[in-house]
Parts: sequence; structure tokens; C-alpha cells
Amino acid sequence: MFDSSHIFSDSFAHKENLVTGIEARTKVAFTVIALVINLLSPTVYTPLAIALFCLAALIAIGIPSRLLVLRLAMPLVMAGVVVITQIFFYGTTALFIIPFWGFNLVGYEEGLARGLLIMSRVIGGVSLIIFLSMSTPANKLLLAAAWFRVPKIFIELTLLVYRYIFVLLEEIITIRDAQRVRLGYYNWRRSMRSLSILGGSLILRAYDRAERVFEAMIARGYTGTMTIAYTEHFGRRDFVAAVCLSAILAILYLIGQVQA
Amino acid sequence: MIKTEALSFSYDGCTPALREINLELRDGEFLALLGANGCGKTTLLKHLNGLLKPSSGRVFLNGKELRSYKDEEIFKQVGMVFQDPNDQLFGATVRQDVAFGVVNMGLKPDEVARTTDEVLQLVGGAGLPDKAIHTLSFGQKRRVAIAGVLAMAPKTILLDEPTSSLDPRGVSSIMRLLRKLNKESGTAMIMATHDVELVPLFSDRVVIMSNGRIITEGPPGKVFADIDMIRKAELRLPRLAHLVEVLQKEDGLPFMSTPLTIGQARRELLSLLESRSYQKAEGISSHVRIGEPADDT
Amino acid sequence: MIKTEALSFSYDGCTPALREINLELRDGEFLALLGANGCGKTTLLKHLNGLLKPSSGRVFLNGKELRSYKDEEIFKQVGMVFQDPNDQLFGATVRQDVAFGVVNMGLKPDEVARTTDEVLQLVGGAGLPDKAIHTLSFGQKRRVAIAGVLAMAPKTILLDEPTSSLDPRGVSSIMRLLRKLNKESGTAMIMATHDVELVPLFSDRVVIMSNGRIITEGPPGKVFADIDMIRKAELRLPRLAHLVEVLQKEDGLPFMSTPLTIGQARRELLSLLESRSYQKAEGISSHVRIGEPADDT
Amino acid sequence: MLNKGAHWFRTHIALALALALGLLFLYPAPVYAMHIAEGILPANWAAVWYVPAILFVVIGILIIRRKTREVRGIMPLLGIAGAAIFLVSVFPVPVPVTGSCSHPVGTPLGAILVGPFISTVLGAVALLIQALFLAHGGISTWGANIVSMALVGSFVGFGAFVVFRKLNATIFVAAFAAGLFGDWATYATTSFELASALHGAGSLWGMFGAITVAFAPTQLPLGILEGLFTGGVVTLVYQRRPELLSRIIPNVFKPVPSAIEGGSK
Ligand SMILES: Nc1ncnc2c1ncn2[C@@H]1O[C@H](COP(=O)(O)OP(=O)(O)OP(=O)(O)O)[C@@H](O)[C@H]1O
Ligand SMILES: Nc1ncnc2c1ncn2[C@@H]1O[C@H](COP(=O)(O)OP(=O)(O)OP(=O)(O)O)[C@@H](O)[C@H]1O
Ligand SMILES: [Mg+2]
Ligand SMILES: [Mg+2]
Repeated sequence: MFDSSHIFSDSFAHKENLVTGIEARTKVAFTVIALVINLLSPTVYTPLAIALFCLAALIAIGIPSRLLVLRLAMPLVMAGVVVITQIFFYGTTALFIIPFWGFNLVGYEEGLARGLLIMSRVIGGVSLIIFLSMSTPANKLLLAAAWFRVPKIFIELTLLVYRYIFVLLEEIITIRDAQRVRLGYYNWRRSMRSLSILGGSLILRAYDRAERVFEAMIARGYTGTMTIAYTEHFGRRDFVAAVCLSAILAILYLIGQVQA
Repeated sequence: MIKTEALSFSYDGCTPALREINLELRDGEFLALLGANGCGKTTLLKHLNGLLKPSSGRVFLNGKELRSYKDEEIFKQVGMVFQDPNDQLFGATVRQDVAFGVVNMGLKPDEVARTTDEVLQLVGGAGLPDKAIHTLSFGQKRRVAIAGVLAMAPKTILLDEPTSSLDPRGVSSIMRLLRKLNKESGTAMIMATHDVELVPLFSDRVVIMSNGRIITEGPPGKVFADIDMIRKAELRLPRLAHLVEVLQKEDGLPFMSTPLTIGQARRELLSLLESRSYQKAEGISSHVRIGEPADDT
Repeated sequence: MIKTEALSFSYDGCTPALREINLELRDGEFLALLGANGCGKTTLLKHLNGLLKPSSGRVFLNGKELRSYKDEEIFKQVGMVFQDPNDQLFGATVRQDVAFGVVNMGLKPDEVARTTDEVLQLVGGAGLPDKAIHTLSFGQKRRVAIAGVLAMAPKTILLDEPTSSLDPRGVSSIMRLLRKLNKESGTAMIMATHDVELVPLFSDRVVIMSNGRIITEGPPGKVFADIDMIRKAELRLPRLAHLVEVLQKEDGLPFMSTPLTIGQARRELLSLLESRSYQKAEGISSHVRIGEPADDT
Repeated sequence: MLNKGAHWFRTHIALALALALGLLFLYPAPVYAMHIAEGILPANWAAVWYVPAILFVVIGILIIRRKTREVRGIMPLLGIAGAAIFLVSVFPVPVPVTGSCSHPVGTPLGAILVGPFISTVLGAVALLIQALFLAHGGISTWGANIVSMALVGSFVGFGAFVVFRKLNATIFVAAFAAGLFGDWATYATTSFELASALHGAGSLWGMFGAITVAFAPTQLPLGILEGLFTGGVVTLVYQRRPELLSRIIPNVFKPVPSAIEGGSK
């Protein structure tokens, strides 16, 4: 995990292209509204249309499809569990029956339909989130959230957390490697011991570093809170983009209604 | 101008990290702080901008005691570049980080933007502003850290080992940047370092610490002439000085002074050769140019 | 013996950090790895003990492919000292930390204790065993980190910038320790470093990397003679070599070779002086001793 | 209702077990089973879980705001602590039998280090970053995830730690209990959240049971691992720098000073 987690989704957001060029607040608003539409959709068509739109856009700006699959895989495993529970536990119209150790397992039609709907919502929802996070740098995303009146302290905290994840990650990787070359992960018992040491060192380091960071901050005039302001300008181009995205939202919404 | 008077300090109340330090940093001066690991360099620097408070003794900034200033007033005048750029860079992007100090000083957004771009240009990071900090290389991080301090336009900058872990090219470009700032804008610098090869080239004055005390100070040429003192402080001579010392001691060759830079060494050697080789003396002496070391670091 | 064959690697699957590296580390050799920040030194070292797996190409340990070994077998033969000793020291006390690897190798408690004391003695840390890690100075931490690796008695040690942030005395004592191990126990060493002054003194062979590639390799004297190559790799010449280069180019003085150590420089200069000054020639030449640099680092 | 659920559960237990075993082998190596993915909860349930989540996060934020006035260095400290909690929650902990890896919740540990309310906020931050940039969890399910992982994990873990310390348990045992119960409580809450939203016309408790059993093979041992991990980390921090712990919970660390052998200070 550690070795691949440097592929935070937003590492792609620093390139310049059509999608990353859309102003952050617009994209945040679009994503949130689309998430609601996705969740309220009575049919599988809206979620699938959303997924199609997002994934197509991401592939168009050159995101490796392997990564998209990777991001979708984990939620889909969970959705799979849910689908199975729905098939067997929900509904009245029997679809199929499997004899199983003296029991009859009954799969229901309504359950299958509901399972598929949930599955499609997962695909649609996850696509939307990666659409947002792969095309918007974390920093812009959070400043946009600040503009939407998310508490400043929360934003400030998240920015700091985001920054120091990378610093600590580097330290963890080195400490873990240092343990490995001295056979710290030779068997399970030693692994647990080495892991505890690693976690403990991480905490101690975090404290020490926090002290030094604080010194560096007050040396540059820090008085207790950071000034967070969204400075980006909302130009004509952004207005056009916002109108287009609104139209897309309306279409996505209508797809669900018409089919129902 | 920063001055300390009988400054002492201990972290835990018993083992002293600084003992009776009397130091003066004049306006526009470039001062190098040398000493073994753990001799107290970082601790001293942190006293000069009030990050640590003396256990006894006093620190003056422009003739007034440091503790009578408000924090902001100090940090506007005295900037500090920390040893590990990862400690210092806490913004999400380069632009945000460099702007941090300026924003805190209360400048308007467009002024902030202008200053930010200017200093990034200055440190050679013009292409960086929108990069996330964690995607920078070590050398780039160092430059951004310096830019963040420069943006606040302090009259004095404290530098804690600004060249450690950098490659030679990186060292030389950072040092040239610092010297330029020092000469052109008259920014006073005090730089803690382990690099004895570098110091003579850049500093007006050298201070050597050992065990929490200042054991000697003066212009580089004078300080490095006292070999015993240098050894005592767990340091070594710059290579060229060492060579000349060996030639003097072992081979009895007469040198006028201990050379620290390549330019000085060259002059010394040429004049030695000249005095020895009568028949070619004139041909060579016309070549002798006295100047700064060229691409020396 | 470690060997790589067309080793390539990239962290994220697109930008390569290593490109087609062919390198051989012979038994008992002391090899220096030079290059700018981010050229791939650390990445290469981590491939030599299997911490990273090549994207393409192969690594051999004693003629057998590295990936056919079990982890334990590799790490018993190939030790690694990391750049930052703080990363490497995770025990609560020095003794506990040094014992970490040995305990994992399954030695009995009394053997562990004996080995621990022995290696601590060796690195000059005989008085340290019961100290808590966080009370050590930087130089002491470095020694303990090396002790922890030595305790496992590897035949090869990979060193990632073992001297950065150390004071000159610390640098010289660590380097002397390493050389002693190399000569006496025949431990092969490969050392990534930025310190061009140090390398020539200790290494049998120098490898220079740039941008993920090996651009040149050979004995120090030969490698540092190619000035353009050195500049291209963002490095610089050692001071003494630089002086001689300036004297050669600017003043047309005839030197036989580019000196890297003080001993070599001294010989060169003396023979130059000898050839020039006819009347005193004999007096000087009797002084010329050819030898290792004395207290040179 | 409960009776009916129990009956239903008995008749379906074979199925549930089969499912669970099947899934165990289907899991990709690192398991994030406890993050409820985007889109799984229907809109009304997603909204319901937001209520307690927002409540506790806001209280946490108010506490932090008050502290920023007293201790100016608290923000960088919390920022870095948050990063540490984030990373702890993606630590690959080896699971003995299956040979695969799983991940601790991390919030019980966080609660011991910074207190339960602040730990809830840090957990919320970590969950947001995971949801956005790693697609673990989601935005509409953020509230539910905050409740199960950040809130319940923090408070149950913290409670267990305090109770066990009051009972004169060693630091290791108390922290082990914190990790164990915090983890299991998180897992139970997640199962409940899933069941309540998905049971439809069927029995809530039946669905709860089925989901619990489905995830039990990985989650039960994982609780023990989390306990061991939390115990190890807290013990180590306590040995090396006891003052860091007593800063947060002054009294809990006093009663049994000799419980841990060989502190270095
Ligand atoms: N936070 C601290 N708590 C206790 N002691 C400390 C602390 N920081 C430093 N010391 C001690 O104070 C002394 C001076 O440390 P300082 O960091 O100033 O040395 P330094 O000259 O900067 O060394 P280096 O070259 O390794 O950076 C050392 O003996 C060190 O162990
Ligand atoms: N964990 C990582 N993930 C992604 N890229 C990395 C990682 N580590 C290093 N790199 C990149 O790989 C290249 C080689 O890095 P490496 O650390 O090997 O350089 P180095 O020669 O050791 O530099 P230095 O002298 O600064 O230690 C660099 O461009 C670096 O940015
Ligand atoms: Mg220091
Ligand atoms: Mg490196």
C-alpha cells in the first residue's frame, strides 16, 4: 500500500487540460449535485450515464484506465457483498432456487433489481468522486470548500494533514525498509513487533516535527490561524463551463425520470 | 544589528547548551558559524529571533532588547531558514507557501502575488508556483524555503546549514544567491555550516563554537591560520590551506599567508615559483591576476 | 559480488528513475557512487538488496538472481546504512537497537550480547550501550546505525550518504572506520555521496550517475581527469584538482597528472618547483615523500 | 421481532457462512471493508448519519478553536497528528492465517493521544482525504463513516482505555483493550449502518447478523491485531516520552507508574 499510495488521485490534477481548467467551485458544485441526483435516481440509467460521462472525460484527459479500474475495484467488492445480500434477503418473487445442505436458497427478483441499482449507484458515485479529485488539486478543492462556508479550522487542518501525509510517508517507508534489512519482518510475531515500533516512532516523530513546524510558522508571522482565502477569478470562460455542466446535470436527471 | 550579551541557555535546566555567548552581527555582514555537531549552533540561531528565550543574558535587536519587541516585529526583520526544508514548507503548493509570511504581514492580494512571483524568480523557481510541495526535489524545496523567507524582505537572515545534503551544483547556486542578496540588498546573513571549504569564499567573518562557547572569531584568513584552535573545535582546514600547511611544515617552503580560495592559492604558488625560477619569471608574472575565485564552489 | 544487468526502474510507471544500469561490485571493493540530487543513487542502492524490484533487467548476488533468494538470505549478506540515522534507529536504547538485527537472526542471548559489545567497541561507541537513542549526538547516532548493520556481519554494505550533516571530525572518523573494515575484514562497500573531496581518498573505483544512467566509471584519478563529464553530472572537481586545472589552463604550468589527495598535490608541486629552481633542487627533493594523506579528511 | 430475526438468522446461517468464506478468498489483498462506499446508502439514510457526525465534528472543532487561543502551536500539532492517524489507518497489518494484509482503524489510538473529540475531527479529515483521493469511502457516506470509524472508534477506544486504566491494567493491556473494542465497535456500527439501510422489508436484525457474519472472518482477528498494534504503539510512546501522553489525559497515566518496565527517562 505504502509504495503505491503516492498515486493520490490529485497527482493528475496538476496537468493542464480542458477538465482541470474548469474552475474549482463549479466542479465542486457539479459533483455534489450530481451525487444527489445519482443517489435519488430510481433507475440504473442515470448512474450509468453519470459514470459514462465521468470516465469518458477522465480517459479523454489521459488518466490511465488501469488506475480507474483500481479505484473502482474496492468499492465494487463491497457493492458485491451488498448485491448478494439483496438478492437473497429482499423481495417476494422467486427468481431461482439453489438447494444447499438441506436448505433452499431463494434468489428474489426484486432483490436482484435493487442490488443492481445499488451497484450502479456505486459506480456512478465513485466515478463522480474520482472525476472531481483527479482533475482538481487538493489545495484548490479545499479552498473552494472554504468558499462554500466549510469551517476555516477544518480546511486549515485538512491542508496541513494533506501536506504532512507525504512527509511522514517518506519517513515511514525509510524506517520500514531499515527494519526489513535487519530482518524485522521475518515472521508474523516480529512483524507485529516491528510494526508497533514503526507506529510508535511515527507518533514520536510527528510530535517532534510539529514542534519544529510551529517554530517555522511563527518565524513567518503565524498568529494562531492561517489566512485562507479563495482568490481565483470567475471569468466568462468559467461561466460558459458552469452553464454547460448545468445542462449536463439536467440531462442526467431527465434520463432517470424518462425511463421511470 | 543583532547583539547578544552573556547569553546562556540550557534545554533541561542543567546541562548548558550555550554558555556566555557575546556575539554581534553588524548590518550587511555575512557571518559564518562553525562548530562540531551539538556545539550549539542551532540553539544560538533560535535565540537571535526569539524562538528560544535565554536562561540568562540578553539579546538586542537594533539596540533594543529583543523581548521588548512584539513577535511580528521581530519576524519581519529577522528571517530564518531551517535546516530541514520539510519542517519549513507547510503550504499545499509552492505559491501558497511562499505567500504565507507575506499574507501574515497583511499585504493586499495583488501585492502578495507580485512579491511571490518576484522572489521565486530570484531563487530560480519561476516555473514552480503551482506545484505541490511534495513533488519537489530536495534542492527545489530548499529554494522555495529560502523564497518564503525572502518574500518578507527581512534585513537579517539566519540560515541553519542551508547546503547540507545538496549536490555541489546546488550548493554553489544557493551560495551565489545568498552572496548576491547580501551584496546587493545589504541583507545581513548568519549561516551555520559544517562546510569548511565553502565558508572562506563567502563570509566576511567566521565564528567558531565549541561546546556552547564561542572559542574564536575573526576574518576567515585569521581564524584558519590558528590550526590548533581549528582542530580543537573538531573542524579541519580547507584542503588548500592544508596543502600549504604541509608544504610549509614538511618541506620548509616559504609562503606569505595561508590561502583559502583557489585565487589566493594560485597567487601564492605563482609568486613562489617566480621567486625560484629566475629565467622565466617575467613570462609568468604577467599572467598573475588577482581576483575572486571564478566558478569556485 | 553484486551485479546488475540492464536494470531499469520507475516509481510511478512512467518517468524512469534508473535506466539500463550495468554495474558490478566485486568482493572487497570500495566503490563510490556520485551524482546530483535526484539522479537515482538511493534508488539504485535499494535495488542491490531487493528493497525495490526492477521494472526490467536483473540483479545478481553471487551469480544467482536476487529474486530467487529469500529476503532473510539477502539481508544477512547485504547490509544497508540509511541516509538519516534517525530513520534507522528505532530501539529504545543503543544496546537494544544494535541487537535488533542479531536477535532477528535467531542468535542466543549471550551471543547477541557479545556481538553487540564487539561492534560497539569497533565503531568507537564502547561507552554508549545503555544510553537512550534520543540523547545521542548526530555523529553518535551515525556510529550506532553502522554498528547495527555490522552486528549482522554482512559481506557487503550499502551506504547512503553516510557523512551528510556530520562535522569534519565525524566525517573523518566514520570514513576511517569504513576503510578499516574494508581493508581488514574485506567487506565490500558501495557508498553514495555528494562529497567530492572525500571520495578520491577512500574509494577503489568511482561511478558517476546522471539522470538515472551511469555516465562514467573508473579509478578516481581517471574519472576526475574528465572535467567536462564532471560538470555535466552537476558535480565539481575536488579543490586541489581545481587549483591544478586553473594553474594549467590560465598560467600554462606543466603538471604530470591531476592530483586528488594532498599527498599527490604535494608531489606534483614539489617536482614542478624542482624543475624550475636549479640552484636549490637537491635540497628539496630529499624531502619528497610519497605516501598516503596523513590526517587528510 | 427479535425472535423472528433470530429464527431467520438460524435458517440462513449456512448461507451467511458460505458467503463469508467465499468473500474471504475474493478479497483483494488490502481490505478496506469498513469504509462504506459512495452510493451504497440510500439518500435518506446517508442524511441521517450526517446528523450525529456533524454534531460531534462541530463540538470537536469548537474545542480545537478554544485550544488555539490557549496553545498557539496546536494547529501544526493536530495537522501532523492527523497525518499520522491517516497513515496508521493505511498501515498494512499482516493477517496471520490468510497471509494477506488488513488495516487498523487508527482512531482508538488517536483518541488516546489527542482525546476523543479532537480524534473524531482528525478521523473525519482522514476519511475525507481517503474518500476524495483514494476512493475509499465516499462523500454521501462520509457522515456514516464518520460515525462508525471516527466517532464510535474514538469514544469506545478512549472509554475502554480509561476504564482499564482505572482497573489498574498496564498501559499495554489498556491500550490493547482500546484497540480491540474500538475496532469491534466500529465494525458493529458499520454492519448496523449497512443493515438498517438495506434490510428493506426483511428483518433488520437478520440483515445485521448476515452482514456481521459476512465480515466476521476478517474483522474479528483484525480487532485483535488492532489491539496488539495500539498496545505496542502506546507502550512505546509511553516508554520513550511519557510526558506526551500525560499532556492529554493527565490522570490516567499516574496510578500504575511501575506497570511498564524500563522507561528511558
Ligand atoms: N530539544 C532539545 N532538548 C534537549 N536538548 C537539546 C535539544 N536540542 C538540542 N539539544 C542539545 O543541545 C546541544 C546543542 O544542540 P544544537 O542543536 O544547538 O547543536 P548544533 O550545533 O546545531 O548541532 P548540529 O551541527 O548537529 O546541527 C546538544 O548537546 C543537544 O543534544
Ligand atoms: N518514493 C518515490 N516515489 C516517486 N518518485 C521517487 C521516489 N523516490 C525518489 N523518486 C524520484 O526518483 C528519482 C531518483 O531519486 P533518488 O532518491 O534515487 O535520488 P538520489 O540520487 O538518491 O538523490 P539525493 O542525492 O537527493 O539523495 C528522483 O527524480 C526522485 O524524484
Ligand atoms: Mg543544528
Ligand atoms: Mg538519496
